[in-house]
Amino acid sequence: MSTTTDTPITEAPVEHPVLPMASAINQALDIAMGLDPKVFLLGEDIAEPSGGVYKVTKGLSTKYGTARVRKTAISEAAIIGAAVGSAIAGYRPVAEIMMMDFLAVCLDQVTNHAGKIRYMSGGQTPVPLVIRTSAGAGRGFGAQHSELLEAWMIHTPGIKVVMPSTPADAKGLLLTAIFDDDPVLFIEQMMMYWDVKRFGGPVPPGDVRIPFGVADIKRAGSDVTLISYGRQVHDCLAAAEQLAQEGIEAEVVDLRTLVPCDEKTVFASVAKTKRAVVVHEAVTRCGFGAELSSRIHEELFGELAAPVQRVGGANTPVPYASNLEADFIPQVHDIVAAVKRTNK
Amino acid sequence: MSTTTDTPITEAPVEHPVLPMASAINQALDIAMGLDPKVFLLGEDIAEPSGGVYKVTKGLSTKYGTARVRKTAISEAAIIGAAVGSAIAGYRPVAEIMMMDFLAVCLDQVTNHAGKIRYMSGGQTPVPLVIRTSAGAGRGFGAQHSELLEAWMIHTPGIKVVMPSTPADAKGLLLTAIFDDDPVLFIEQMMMYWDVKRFGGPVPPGDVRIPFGVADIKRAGSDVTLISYGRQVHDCLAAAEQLAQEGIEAEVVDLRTLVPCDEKTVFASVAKTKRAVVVHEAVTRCGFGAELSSRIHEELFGELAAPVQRVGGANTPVPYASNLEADFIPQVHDIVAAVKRTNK
Amino acid sequence: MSQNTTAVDRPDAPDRDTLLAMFEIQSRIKLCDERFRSLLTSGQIQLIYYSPRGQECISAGWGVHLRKDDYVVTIYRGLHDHLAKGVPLRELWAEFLGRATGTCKGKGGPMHITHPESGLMVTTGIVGSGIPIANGFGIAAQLDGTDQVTVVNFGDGATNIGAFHEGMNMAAVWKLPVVFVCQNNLYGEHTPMAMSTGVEFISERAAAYGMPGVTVNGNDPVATWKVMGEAIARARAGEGPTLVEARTYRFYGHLMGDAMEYMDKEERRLAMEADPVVMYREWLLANGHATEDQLGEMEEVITAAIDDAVEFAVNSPFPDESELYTDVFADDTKAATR
Amino acid sequence: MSQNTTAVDRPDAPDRDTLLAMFEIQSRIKLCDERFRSLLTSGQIQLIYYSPRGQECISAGWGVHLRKDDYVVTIYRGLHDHLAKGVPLRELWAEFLGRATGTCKGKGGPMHITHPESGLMVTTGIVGSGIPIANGFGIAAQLDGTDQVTVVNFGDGATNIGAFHEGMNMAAVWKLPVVFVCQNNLYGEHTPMAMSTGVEFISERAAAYGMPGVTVNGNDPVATWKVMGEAIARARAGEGPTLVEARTYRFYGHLMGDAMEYMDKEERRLAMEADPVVMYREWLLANGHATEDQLGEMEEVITAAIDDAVEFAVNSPFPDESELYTDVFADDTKAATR
Ligand SMILES: Cc1ncc(C[n+]2csc(CCOP(=O)(O)OP(=O)(O)O)c2C)c(N)n1
Ligand SMILES: Cc1ncc(C[n+]2csc(CCOP(=O)(O)OP(=O)(O)O)c2C)c(N)n1
Ligand SMILES: [Mg+2]
Ligand SMILES: [Mg+2]
Repeated sequence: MSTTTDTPITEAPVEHPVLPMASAINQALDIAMGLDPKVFLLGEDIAEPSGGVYKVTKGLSTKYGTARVRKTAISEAAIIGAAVGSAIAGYRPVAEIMMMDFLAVCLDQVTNHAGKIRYMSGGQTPVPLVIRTSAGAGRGFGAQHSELLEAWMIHTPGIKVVMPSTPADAKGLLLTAIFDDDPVLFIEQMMMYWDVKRFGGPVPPGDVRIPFGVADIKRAGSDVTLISYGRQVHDCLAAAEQLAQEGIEAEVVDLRTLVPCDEKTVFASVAKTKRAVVVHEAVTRCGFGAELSSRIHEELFGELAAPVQRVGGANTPVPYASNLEADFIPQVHDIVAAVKRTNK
Repeated sequence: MSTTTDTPITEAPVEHPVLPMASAINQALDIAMGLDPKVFLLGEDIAEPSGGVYKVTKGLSTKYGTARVRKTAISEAAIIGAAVGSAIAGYRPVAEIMMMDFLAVCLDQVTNHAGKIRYMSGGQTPVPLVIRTSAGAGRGFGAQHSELLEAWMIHTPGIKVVMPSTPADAKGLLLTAIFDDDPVLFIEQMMMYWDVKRFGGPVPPGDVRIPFGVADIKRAGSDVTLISYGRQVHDCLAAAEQLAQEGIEAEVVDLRTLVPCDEKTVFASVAKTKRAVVVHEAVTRCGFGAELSSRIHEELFGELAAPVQRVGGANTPVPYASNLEADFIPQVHDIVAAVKRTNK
Repeated sequence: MSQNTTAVDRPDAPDRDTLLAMFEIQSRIKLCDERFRSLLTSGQIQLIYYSPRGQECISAGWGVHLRKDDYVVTIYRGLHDHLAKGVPLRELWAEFLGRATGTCKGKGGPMHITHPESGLMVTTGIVGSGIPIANGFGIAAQLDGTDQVTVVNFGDGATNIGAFHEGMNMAAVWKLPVVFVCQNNLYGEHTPMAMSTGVEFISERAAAYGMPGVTVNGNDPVATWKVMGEAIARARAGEGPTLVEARTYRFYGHLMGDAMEYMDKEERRLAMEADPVVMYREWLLANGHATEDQLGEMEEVITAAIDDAVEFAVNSPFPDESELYTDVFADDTKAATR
Repeated sequence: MSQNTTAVDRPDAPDRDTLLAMFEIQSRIKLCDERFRSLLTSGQIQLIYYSPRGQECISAGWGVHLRKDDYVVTIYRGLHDHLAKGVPLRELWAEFLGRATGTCKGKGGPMHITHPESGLMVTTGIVGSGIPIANGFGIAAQLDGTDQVTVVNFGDGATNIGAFHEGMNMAAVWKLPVVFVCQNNLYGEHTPMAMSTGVEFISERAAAYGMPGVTVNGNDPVATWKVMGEAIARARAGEGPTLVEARTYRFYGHLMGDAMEYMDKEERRLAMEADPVVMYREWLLANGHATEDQLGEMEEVITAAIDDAVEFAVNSPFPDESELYTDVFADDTKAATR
């Protein structure tokens, strides 16, 4: 299914090789580095022989050398700072912050510098960098290695935020991110990296880019709109299948980029279905779901059959115990229940 | 005017001395240190002879000694880390982060540690610290010294967030914050520190505390509810006066504490007025206004005469030029205009 | 303690009780680690596991000097430190397995073991962040006027992050009773220290704060015991902090399942051949500090305690679902719902 | 250059042109600063102003060594560095006054002066944060294979924050062509260095990264010129970074309006008595490196240029209201509205 604004992935012919998301990301990095000598990578453990703790950068330091695939000390502020300076000097650095929770040790470079320097310089010094970071609960990593913090970044002016749900989207959006002239935070949910069975997908070869600000309707439906991004899009699709059995046809809108956000597509879908459920893994309170919910009510007041429902993580740190962790993460049944609430 | 849950300030007899907010905060710190030897302060430049860059801690190092009023290096992560450790060890540290933008250099200690340690330890190690920070635009400080970031903290589990609008509230809430057993972020808008004419108010003497989670209705009205906190409460009151001339009676709800948030009072007021405008200085996108707007729509769907309006800072860094900075900050006329939108 | 010295006695060695106490801690760590790895390998338990194997002598070295009321702060690779500070096996195992009976009711997990009763105050998963927190415990002791000491453990990689710098400087300026123990196992995740660090010896960094710094062979229990003793004594006497760099090796890479392709095979073989716990055991016997029976019995007692702890943990219930929402705040602040 | 040496010539002094070039920069800074302070005092302009008065010789010391295509990064107290790198007076003044004609269209302000044309790349208001950013310019030069050098300026207080540590270590490990200039004016805001810093000399901190570190009297133009020249030459030759600590003094406290009650009056009196610009001027004359007429004319030219710049700035329009929403993103990403 596709939006009116067609995007490569949604037209991907089936014969494209099915890859795990990690390989698709690796492809995008490889292609970008091949295309433009100004693209370089820096981060912890990203070089060979290991090729990154999740092997996402496998092979790249061998192919492009360690001057362009720079393994750093555990110094996140120095990593982002170096990315900021080199970006201003004309490079397109792709910095890796191993886990999103670690943004907290280098946030000053992200928000006070990467995000503000173009503005503060009156447009003289763009900062075309990408920060790749892996995130998400569900792996028993506990409270300090499981957070999704996109809301912090969406609230911060000057930073674009991307969160793909499929390998093809990850590749196409990362290529766009690298060649975009603004700082981009690119969020990768760890659980999707290598799980081809659940999260693998066909990936078109070559330099195929997906524009920012174009949501993708991953499933069409007329009764309720499920708005999500990243891994939770798959849960929305699963919920949609369940609901279909009860005769409720859900439309699943995958935002793909949160800043910029394709509100046009969201409003069009909700105007049609009159019901909306926003789904993300991040903590619910003050999460991006709150912004989306407000925007929908602002735009479609009076046209809705029910208030916008938010399904998100609990307003708690991520617990360690497997049963509690599972409870923290919004599940398919939570989405189904939320849809039911819109049909009361 | 007062909520059903009466609070000291709203009953403050007029004869109480009128003080600037900075003095009220200084009083609270003085009283807390006098009451409990476990209370101590740490931060940059907070000791005599200067008593802090804004003189808020004036006199305290002389009265209580430099062991309890500890002037630190420019090391925000070390400041908050020391507060976390000493809080776990049974102290009630009050750390000062000179300006809220600097939270970005020590956020890991705030979110990953102060906010999560009680939870991660299964309740064994409470972290009763207070982080005082000054914030806000309007002083020509530019993009890196003007931000309000309460939304980051509200989205972060485990941290209470307080933002007073009057000297009496500041004193009463800071006393509560210091003796609260959880980490509290206490936000002080710099513009209110010493401006007695615009922001001064009567302050009851002694150990008068104001409970968290109790909003204060600073003005009663029946036609529209203005929900705000901090300095913008004064703008809401000014807007209410203007609206009154046109026969529109606005009720002004001062939340005072954002986590916990007195939703009961908010919902009761909006259920009555059918119209709500949320006002804060922070950037609008993904600000606390989004959370409040969603909650109101979730609770009062079908009862509202208009969608909740959000009035906040522009989704941009804070510009330097005085005219642009003034445009960045939501002004009284923006509030009035938003109210008009709810009356269309 | 290098191979050829096991036969030779050490004039600088502590009394027998201390020697045996150190062996007890080392064996507890070694046997616990072996049990974790075997249960993980056999798939009987599943968790992200950072083996401390090879670093036993460091924790034992400070462990025997500390009082119950002294404070310890450590990191995700913390099992050895937890045990050296006396965290009970049952609660420790239960926490590693995320059970309601764990030190933290199963809510923290291995990366966040906390047991104030034993003085194990904070275990953090953020590299370097325990260092500024340790200063807080030092400030508390200083204000309380007690002679409690705080030992904070971290790796070589952690000395390249800002928190290390800020924390060291603050401790030095305020002469805090904190001992900074850098367990230098030569790698930070997949990166050899030399590729990430501007100095050869971490102890050289102490001078940047006017703090004494010393490097010791962390695989030599006696030398480590001595250096830790001096640093802890300084702190206790109010003479200020010390940076101790204890050189050691990670036998099993960064975490369980690590392919270790980035580690030098020969380097690793030699390190494991010189297993500090095994060699210390030999040394104790060779120099008549203990008999085979004594040590064997010690090991049996520990093994039995581990059997009991595993049994206890495996049979413990998972936390009640309501626990998701508790302990976010002290009071019932209704902020912790969905 | 201490009082009693002004009469004595210096064998280590550079050629006359360089000596005069340094004086030109120093005077430009001194006269600009005096103009800012007088207009502020008389209330003709209003802004938050961090006077660099007293620190002129440091910027002049590296200024004469740098090429236009070299990079400079500095801080809120940056006027002296901006001028030393050649940021034009008109645009600089206009930016300080928040006008549309300023270097940053009035959107950045004094704390964020940026003028890539002159190589003034970043001015930050966050203590220490320019240091890691400077490394990025060094990496760019390294990858480009040019011999461009980056000079990053910061204060003594900045050496206690994490960014300093991380940035220094990265520069050392990668041998980046960056010169780290610590302008040590003995105070961080209201706090004397000794109360916040574990070392007596900031240059001692370089050893923690295996980086050369040197302390120089930043009020001695010749000595500073020499040390800066050596550090910049090292960087240009690809031999790696250097930490230069230039000792100086803040004549007017932290910012305009500072009561300076925390500063020693006598210390300040002596420092101002030994005004490095005034003394350098005397020295130039006393040793026949320049005539009164030469220097006087230089000063007149600068004064005229400042008159012109003030005139230009004061009469420039404020930015158009639409500017609030521009430059947030490169494209028209509709994210920058309310
Ligand atoms: C701030 C931060 N950055 C990165 C990580 C990911 N990480 C976890 S352990 C580790 C290596 C730490 O090495 P070292 O300090 O030497 O300790 P060791 O694991 O060798 O005991 C890294 C990079 C982290 N947990 N925190
Ligand atoms: C991270 C951070 N913390 C605190 C401040 C507030 N502040 C501004 S300047 C300053 C003092 C800096 O002293 P120093 O580095 O010596 O530079 P100087 O002002 O003396 O030139 C402080 C604390 C800041 N801007 N950034
Ligand atoms: Mg290590
Ligand atoms: Mg200074």
